[in-house]
Amino acid sequence: MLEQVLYVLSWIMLTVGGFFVLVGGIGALRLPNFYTRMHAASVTDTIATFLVLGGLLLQAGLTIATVKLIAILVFLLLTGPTASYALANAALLSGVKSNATFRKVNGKGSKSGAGQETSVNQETDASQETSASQENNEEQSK
Amino acid sequence: MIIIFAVFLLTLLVITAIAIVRAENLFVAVMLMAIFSLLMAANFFILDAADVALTEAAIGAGVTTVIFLGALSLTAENEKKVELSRGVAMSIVTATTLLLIYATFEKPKLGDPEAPVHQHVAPWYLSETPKLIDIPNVVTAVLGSFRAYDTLGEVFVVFTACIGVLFLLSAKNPADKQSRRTPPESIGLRHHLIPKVVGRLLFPFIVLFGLYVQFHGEYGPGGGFQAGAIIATGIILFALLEGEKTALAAVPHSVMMAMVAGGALLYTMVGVVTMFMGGNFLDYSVLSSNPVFGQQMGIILIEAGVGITVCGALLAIFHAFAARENY
Amino acid sequence: MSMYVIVSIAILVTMTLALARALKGPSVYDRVLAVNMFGTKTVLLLAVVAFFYGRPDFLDLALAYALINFVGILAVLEFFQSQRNDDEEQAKEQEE
Amino acid sequence: MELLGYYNYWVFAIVLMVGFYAVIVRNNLIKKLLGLAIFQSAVFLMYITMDKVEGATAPIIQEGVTDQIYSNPLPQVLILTAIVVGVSTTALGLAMVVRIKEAYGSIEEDDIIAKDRKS
Repeated sequence: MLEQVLYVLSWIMLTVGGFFVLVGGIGALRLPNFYTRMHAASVTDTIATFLVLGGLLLQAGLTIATVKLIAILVFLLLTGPTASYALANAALLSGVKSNATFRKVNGKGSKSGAGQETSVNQETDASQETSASQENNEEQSK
Repeated sequence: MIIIFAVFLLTLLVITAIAIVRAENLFVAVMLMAIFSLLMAANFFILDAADVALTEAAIGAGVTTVIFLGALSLTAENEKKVELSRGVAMSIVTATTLLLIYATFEKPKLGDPEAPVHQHVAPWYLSETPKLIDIPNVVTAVLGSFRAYDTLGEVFVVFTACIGVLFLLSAKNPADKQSRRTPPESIGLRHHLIPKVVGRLLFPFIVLFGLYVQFHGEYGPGGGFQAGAIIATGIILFALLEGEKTALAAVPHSVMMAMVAGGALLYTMVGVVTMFMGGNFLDYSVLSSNPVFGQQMGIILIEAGVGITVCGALLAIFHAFAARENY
Repeated sequence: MSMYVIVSIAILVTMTLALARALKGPSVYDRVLAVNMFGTKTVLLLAVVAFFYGRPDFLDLALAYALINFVGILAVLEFFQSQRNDDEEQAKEQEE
Repeated sequence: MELLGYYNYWVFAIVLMVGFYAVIVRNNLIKKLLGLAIFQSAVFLMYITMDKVEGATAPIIQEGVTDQIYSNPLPQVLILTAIVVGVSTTALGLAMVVRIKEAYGSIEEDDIIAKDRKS
């Protein structure tokens, strides 16, 4: 009886986990700007990871595999948000500097068209900047 | 079912490879290289090569990316745009691809048990390992004992490459006296509390996991090469979060050099000792009165040597690139 | 068995979407995000496939990835920040 | 389904040639090294493809299981060491690129050749 309950439960967890993975993936591709995309990607880092690995955990029973699964779960739950934090921080710092992402998002709301435009702008800004800095480098080396 | 996964992953692999070659920003290309390596590892795993997948996992995502980034920060980030005459190259490449694909129809299919490669020594390795060495992981047995000579050569290649990198990068740059500023201490992850705390938390676990891979290599996927890379990655994490100087204080250059040379020396010495004890070079059976136990002892010793050398070499290479920036 | 297949297909599709994001960009941070996401999805895929193969002792691989992917991402961010900082300082020097 | 058995080899051929293309066409030295890395990965892929046996599992012998067949360990051994050697040789190449950059101020092949001609 208990085994069947666990089996069904792991089935449900894995399927729902798969659903959340998919949702996060679609969000990361479709959402209009960087911060929203990061939000979507974080879903796969937290709830989906938890559900998928939890489902496997119920399958594994009590073996050495359980310990490893718990270790993976803990490490992913630790590193995922940390990487997201560092990434958001880096993006925010450089975003403030290039004045692209934030200004438009505050100004126009998050219409998809506007968002796309913003990111394109940002990219051209960045590429101009890097090419300029490269010229600097060359000058310096001369 | 698995073959569909493999086809899917391989298609992604081709797309990634083409994107790497087309990317004009080298930074982007290096990041796509990380994805490429992840895909390779997943493919290796699906094709039953757990040890190889672990090696690719330990090396591809961490060390390779870090070394490429180190080199990028010393050179240019963008590729120069030039008009290239691509026609000839493109036709050569296409013709060769088609020829290679044509040639594959002569090859045995994926998973064919009758393929010539499965008829030669492989069945012998699989059937004799439990009797002669008695460890479950046949890959480790072949690596450490049956083909130990080959592995010794590979260890010395790593050793030589490390020495070469150090020779090339330790010389001071004559043209570049004061132009490079020392990087200001106020930047980077060092001053972000959250990555630092999490990194400090993870660092011991990475090293512990490396040691597990090292000593569990006889029973599961793992061994000296993987363990060395994982521990080196852990110390690289430490260097990223605490700064170069702290990392160098923890593992100074002299220790790294001692590791690089000492590991290779340990490996060779095991071979020499077996010669003195009356066996052939790297024939561990003579190390103990029980030949099977002698084999196991020999494998543990040489795996330790491999791990120490790989860890030291990768760390020395990382520090050579990182220290170059500070001129 | 079939649930492993469902989850792995979902993960594979998400990997494809992440790869598409990594190729599309547009900013570098989007690419870093995509690489990170790709890494965590590979961890999940390896874990699921290990169970699918019936050899859960191969979870070592997923564990190695979970640990090492993080180092890779931090290295990328560190590199990018210091690069940015260099650019900034050069711009300042030019102004002076 | 018949032809899927060759798919790994086709991917090997394509990836190999993509790497080769980067080596012969791109002027940037780091791009060339990336191309070489792709090239060698393709070779790894081919070797690992050869180790697979239908219905087999990874060559780590399971206790208490008797009728299990295992994949070929030999290509795995060769590639396992080759990956580590590959990363160290790539590092050596990158070290050379760094020195070239310092000596010539560029990592583009045509710039370097032009400078060599001038002197």
